[in-house]
Amino acid sequence: MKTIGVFVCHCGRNISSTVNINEVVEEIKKYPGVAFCTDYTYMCSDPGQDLIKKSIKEKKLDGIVIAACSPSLHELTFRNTAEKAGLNPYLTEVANIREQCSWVHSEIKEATPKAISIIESIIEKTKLNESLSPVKVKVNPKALVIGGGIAGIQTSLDIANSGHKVILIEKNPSIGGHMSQLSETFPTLDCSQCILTPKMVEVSQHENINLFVYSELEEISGSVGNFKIKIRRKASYVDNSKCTGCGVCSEKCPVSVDSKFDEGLGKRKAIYSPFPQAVPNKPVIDKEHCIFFLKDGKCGVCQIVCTLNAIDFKQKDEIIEEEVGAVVVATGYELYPIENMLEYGAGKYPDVINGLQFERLLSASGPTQGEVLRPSDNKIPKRIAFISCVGSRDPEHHLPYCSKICCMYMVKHALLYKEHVPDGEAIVFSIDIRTSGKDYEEFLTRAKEDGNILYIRGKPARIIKQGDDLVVWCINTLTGKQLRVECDMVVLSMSMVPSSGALDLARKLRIHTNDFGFFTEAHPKLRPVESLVPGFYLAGTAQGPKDIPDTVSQASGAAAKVMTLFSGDEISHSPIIASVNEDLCSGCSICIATCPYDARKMDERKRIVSVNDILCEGCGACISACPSGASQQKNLTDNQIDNMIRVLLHSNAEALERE
Amino acid sequence: MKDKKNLTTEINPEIRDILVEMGAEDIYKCYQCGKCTSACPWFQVEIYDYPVYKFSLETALGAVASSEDKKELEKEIDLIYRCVGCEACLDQCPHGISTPNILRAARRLLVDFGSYPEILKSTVQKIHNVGNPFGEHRENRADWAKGLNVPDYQQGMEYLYFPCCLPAYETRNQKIAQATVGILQKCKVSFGILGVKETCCGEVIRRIGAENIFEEVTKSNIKEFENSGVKKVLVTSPHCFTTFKNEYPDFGADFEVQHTTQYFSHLIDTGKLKIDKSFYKKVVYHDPCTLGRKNKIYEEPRNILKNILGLEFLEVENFNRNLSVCCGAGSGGLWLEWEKEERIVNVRLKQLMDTGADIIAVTCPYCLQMFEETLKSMDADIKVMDISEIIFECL
Amino acid sequence: MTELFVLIEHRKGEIRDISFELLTCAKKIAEKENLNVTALLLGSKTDQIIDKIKNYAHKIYLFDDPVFENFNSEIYQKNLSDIIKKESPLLTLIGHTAFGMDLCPALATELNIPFSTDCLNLTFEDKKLKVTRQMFDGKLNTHEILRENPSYIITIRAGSFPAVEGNFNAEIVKLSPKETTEPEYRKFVEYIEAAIGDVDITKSDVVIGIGRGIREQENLEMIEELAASIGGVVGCSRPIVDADWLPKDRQVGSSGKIVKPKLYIAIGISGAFQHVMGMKNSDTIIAINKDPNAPIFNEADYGIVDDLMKVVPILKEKILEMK
Amino acid sequence: MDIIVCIKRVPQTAEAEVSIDSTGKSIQKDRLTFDMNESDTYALEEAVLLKEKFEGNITVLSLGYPDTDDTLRIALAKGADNAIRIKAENFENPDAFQTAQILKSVIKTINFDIILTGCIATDDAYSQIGVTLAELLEIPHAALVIKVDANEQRTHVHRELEEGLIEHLDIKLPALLTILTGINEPRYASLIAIRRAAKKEIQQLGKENIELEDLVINSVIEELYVPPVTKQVEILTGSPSETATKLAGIVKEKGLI
Repeated sequence: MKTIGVFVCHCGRNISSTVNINEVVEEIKKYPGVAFCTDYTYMCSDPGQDLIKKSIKEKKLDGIVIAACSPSLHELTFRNTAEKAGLNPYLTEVANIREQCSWVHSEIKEATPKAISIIESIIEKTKLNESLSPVKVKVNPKALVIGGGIAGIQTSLDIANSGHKVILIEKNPSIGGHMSQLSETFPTLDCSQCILTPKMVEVSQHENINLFVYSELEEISGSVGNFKIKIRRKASYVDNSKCTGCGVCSEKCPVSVDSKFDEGLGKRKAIYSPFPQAVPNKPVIDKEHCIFFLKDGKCGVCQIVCTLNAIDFKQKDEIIEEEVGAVVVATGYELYPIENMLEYGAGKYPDVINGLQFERLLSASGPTQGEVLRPSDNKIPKRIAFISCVGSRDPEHHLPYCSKICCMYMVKHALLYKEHVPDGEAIVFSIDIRTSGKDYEEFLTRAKEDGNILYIRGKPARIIKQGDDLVVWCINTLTGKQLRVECDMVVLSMSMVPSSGALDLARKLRIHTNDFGFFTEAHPKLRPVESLVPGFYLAGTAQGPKDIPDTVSQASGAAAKVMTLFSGDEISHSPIIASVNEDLCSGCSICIATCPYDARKMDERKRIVSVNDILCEGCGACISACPSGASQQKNLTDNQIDNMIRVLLHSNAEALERE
Repeated sequence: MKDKKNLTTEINPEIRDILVEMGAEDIYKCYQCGKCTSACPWFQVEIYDYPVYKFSLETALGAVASSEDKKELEKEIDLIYRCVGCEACLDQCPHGISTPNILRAARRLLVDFGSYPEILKSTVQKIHNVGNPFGEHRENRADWAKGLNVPDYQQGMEYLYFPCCLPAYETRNQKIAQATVGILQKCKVSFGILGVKETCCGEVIRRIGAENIFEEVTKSNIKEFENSGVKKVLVTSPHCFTTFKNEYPDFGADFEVQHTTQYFSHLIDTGKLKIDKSFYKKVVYHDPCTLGRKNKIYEEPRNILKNILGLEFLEVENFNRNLSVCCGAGSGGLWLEWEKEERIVNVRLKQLMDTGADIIAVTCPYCLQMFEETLKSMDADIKVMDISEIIFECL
Repeated sequence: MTELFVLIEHRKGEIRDISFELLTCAKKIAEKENLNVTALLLGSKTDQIIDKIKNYAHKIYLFDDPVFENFNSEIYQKNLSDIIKKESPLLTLIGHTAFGMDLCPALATELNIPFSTDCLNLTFEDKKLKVTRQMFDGKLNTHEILRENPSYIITIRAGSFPAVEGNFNAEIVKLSPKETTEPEYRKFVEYIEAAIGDVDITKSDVVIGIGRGIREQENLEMIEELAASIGGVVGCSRPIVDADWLPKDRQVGSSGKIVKPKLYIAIGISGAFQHVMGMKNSDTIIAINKDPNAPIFNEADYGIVDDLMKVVPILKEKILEMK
Repeated sequence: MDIIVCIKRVPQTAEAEVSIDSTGKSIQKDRLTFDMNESDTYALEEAVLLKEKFEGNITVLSLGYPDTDDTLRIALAKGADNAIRIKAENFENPDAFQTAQILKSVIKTINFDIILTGCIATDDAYSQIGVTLAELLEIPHAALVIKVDANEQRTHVHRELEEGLIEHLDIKLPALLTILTGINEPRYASLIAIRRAAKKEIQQLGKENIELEDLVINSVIEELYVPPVTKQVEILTGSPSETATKLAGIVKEKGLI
């Protein structure tokens, strides 16, 4: 029998406004096994922690319950406190009387008995807790970075520069991501390629970085510190060890298809390197369009023209197995499909384009060599309408969130357009303009004042093609006047969505995404670059819409987190994991199939199952699957749970009687 | 003493609260983007400014229809009653705000205080009193079916055919009801009509804002249906359709409702309705708001038309399906009338005529009535037909 | 012998038709109840009027004074109450006109005589006066019994008793008026004629409604001529207004004017319900339309299924002939 | 200028089918809507216009059953300041004359410069109460008024006579005018006014609150019946000349030429 102390936190008025603390303390004092009970305004504060430490020592407590907020917030704090007072941290439990009690009730007479019940049930749990010590795991100081956009590049470089090995995988033939498609970047208007390519080159040449382009993560197992991964390197049908990237193959290739890099505005060949500065600058064959593959061996021009014999039509996808200690997800974004906007012509009007397409039109390396020409007839558009919040901030039909970058890139677009076409007219339709970044508001002011860019407040409802013109139907919500703006071209600021495949990846990694497929961070404010699952880190727009500065900051942040992990030889792992009672185990092996972490193994000799303490995440799946009750979660045994439920039911019955 | 008008009278939480109670709760979602206004059919009436986007803000301020200036107030009430309830705004609104509902909240208060257009007042009264908006006699309600051997509905029949008011009384519209029963008889469908026991579905009463009378009419209709043992109702009017389907259940109705185009399309697909004759005409289909946008029935009418031999099917470019434009008859619009330059129906007719069609196919008696009436004062070589009539011609 | 009083109504020296109708009504009752008909004439320079009513009454009480030239209910009331009080006629009949409505309730109230207004018919049953009236917008008729009293006052609706000339040759009794000064609290100022040119289709007894069926704007002239021949005004349905052939204030219908003339002639109007709502309460409706299925025939009392271009000119001629 | 407006809540029968109830003396009301009597709405609007000009108070007064409160509230929303309902449930089917006597008993306790009533109630169609009331109160009156041009002491009024003729009178106040439809354009109630009106108290006067003289009844309804009317179109046939002649004959017969 333990000597248990209970500490009730007021959490300012968070708890005490709906829970009668005095009543709780008095009631708990009477509870069997409780040797001591007291309360304090902020238990997590230093004086609060001192109170706990002092009481443990003075009252010789061998189990404590802190009735406070959710354990996800301060369990660690209090376990450390207990440890400092010489109590095994796993004999410390938190009873959540805030999120699950005071916040959800408005009546004291309801919240108070509920708080008491919660505490009593946790006391019961504590009574049967054992002293545990953390599992120590060795860390493999090598990182996997998924995605070779600016986020992945930055993370890889930061980790690599700290002396650790990095595997960077990118599904496209080149790294660089969307940033490589941009012409200039806001608010400084410096050339995107110019600032990006040095970093791309650095990646390709870094001795600590192992770059796999045209590759995807096939499989992953293990846990923080020790992951096993399989990478699928897609067949490019080009032997990179022979190819010099001379480009003759692409030149001679007879097949021309829409270039994804040019967002469909330009063409590329079936054997292609996406853009001149591509890293690595080796072409790949697009099997979908290559005549050789489509027509059973006919064509093969590339093979003929390649003097280095680098074309290898027999190449197969390659699976590469690696081991890493940490994973950074930097899979980036895509634009919401224009086809979803029925009212704006649903992608049927060639002169209604999205922001990335306009970037390509502005870019010197783009399909028009930097001349702004409208796609339908290559005329110079004399008036362009830029429409903001297309798909964004539209919870009813599209996406509820703000895509964050559109306001700013519209400023940039309008300015650059005016620079390219000085007599052109740029009209921006927006509702709110969000310039919450350094120098952003100044940039907007400059655009409006010096750029003569017209801002109209209102969200257009229709774009109608009338002859050569596109007519934007809108209302100026400031004047109330109806507008039918005839333009030559319309640029839609389509919202940012996670890149396709992010959800599949999330499933593979077993990490969470929000409703829209953006990866979920461990804490929205305090742990923005970690996922909820240890060992996985997030960088860039895979986590949510953000601009380049924010992306780079987050990428470096993720790298720093990885480096922190790698800074010691081993890490500790929670001991709250499954164990097997060897006497009860019948060796049915159901748990082996159930375990999502591969943490269970059959001991062929004993014909019973054992748990790999390092791999076990303590999810509990095996425990509910076990037919004989042999599997138990440490410090959360069936007995404990049973007792907790009994207490809750019993005291609730009492509470009912009291009313 | 008369209250001095000052800035704070612009904000009247009390009015806002009562409007919210009456169904304007959407107002708080509005971020004043104005998309509703340019989606509104009135936007296409070029000389007329219709400030849809202002309604939610003014409702939130409690400033809607609260001017104490007689002329100003008349203007505002005019605005409130211009809304045809087509929900084009709702269809586009990023936050799913139903401006028709906001306006209906105001309408409900105004109706309680008799402060709405006289013509609508009399329309409501007539429906209440004689069961139809025209003040026609109840006993003449089934006159359209004279000589057509249409039985009264009896328990055990599969369908109740419910033509509603325009097809029951209005000479041109009666042809829809007659064509419909012709098709049903040809397909040997078991059906009957309520005849003189039939009463307006009440849709327009509710849209006008006379909620109490709507409830009264609805409850009495439901009772009538229950007493007759009706399980499945076939309707000609999308307005009956939406009311029976989406609103009557709130009052305890328990019957299934189908629009004739749904049923005819099904009969065609299952081979039970064979369209023998050809129809060598160019036909453009007008999506009625209430069938299309409100109930997402876009394909069935098209399916029927595309199954008619020789018929050249046309769409109104840019303005079909959910982007269709109202005929102007909804929410009381059939009874109200605006200056000739300020009519939605003219805009829509022009779009339909610009397709070069010989025939405008409709599936709503309101649309038919609006188009027919307006075409009278146009020199246009185009005809309006309900899809039922087209089918019937081809049998 | 007990008397039946009839108040003669005249305006600008002209006797009004209602007076003959009242006298005809009085004669009917007089014959049945064996009473005398006495016309009450308050006026000035009344010879012409006397001539016209002489045959309708047994007796004429004449109050001759310039003050009676124009109707002033106050002075009328003072003099009438005096004579009614004195003679206590079984019944005093007054027209249910702007004149009678202004006078009767006050007069009867002053005398504490039971009265009824806007009656279509009246009979005596067991000495009780029973009147026929209309209620609820003319939808229902009512029989009402008046409180039993030696004397009653009733106003009669115009048109209820088509005038039938009698052969009484009335005795004229000149009475001296009791009151001849116009009271300071109610003074007659003037008559105002409605401005000419302003056609108010709601005020006319005859409205000719035209629709799209007249085809050409030029045909409007023919319709105007017909209207002139019959003393009516031209109204129309919406398409005519839309075509700018007639101004908006001529539009008959739910969104235009609601008219209830004695005669409505719908020419070339098919009868959309919007239009019908504006005219269906007219006393007599005539429709001319070449489409026998036009809904307007459902509303009409008389119909001609023919080309209006053929019928209208002849109709105009025939009406002018009959006038 | 203090104004009293007498109003009546009546069934809206103009466009309705009206049927007689089982007593034979009244109508079935369940399918009818009720509203302020049409000409009363014009009287009320005229009062509000006068108030806008001269300031003062408008009291609306009605003899009616409890649902009349709804109608009085509409009057408050449209500009009246006070509303009084005389409880009809305290009286046994008063006729027009009794109604005038009851109104008089209440009005004599109120200060007023002018009383406005509608010129006719669309239900019983007597056109009696206004003029009777004026006589009982011994004040001047004018019936069928289509224009009011008042100053503090007197008012010029136009009465509408037949055939477009107008009678111009000059009347001393206090006076009673019965108002004709069309004299003005009755206003809509604004939502602010509606909210304000919703909070106002409607004074309820029962028999016990009124100093009444003996009520004299003038008439009782013996029965209601549906007037015999038949409407069946008679299609005139023949050549245009024949049909036109027949038609002209009918017009003549109806006394229209």
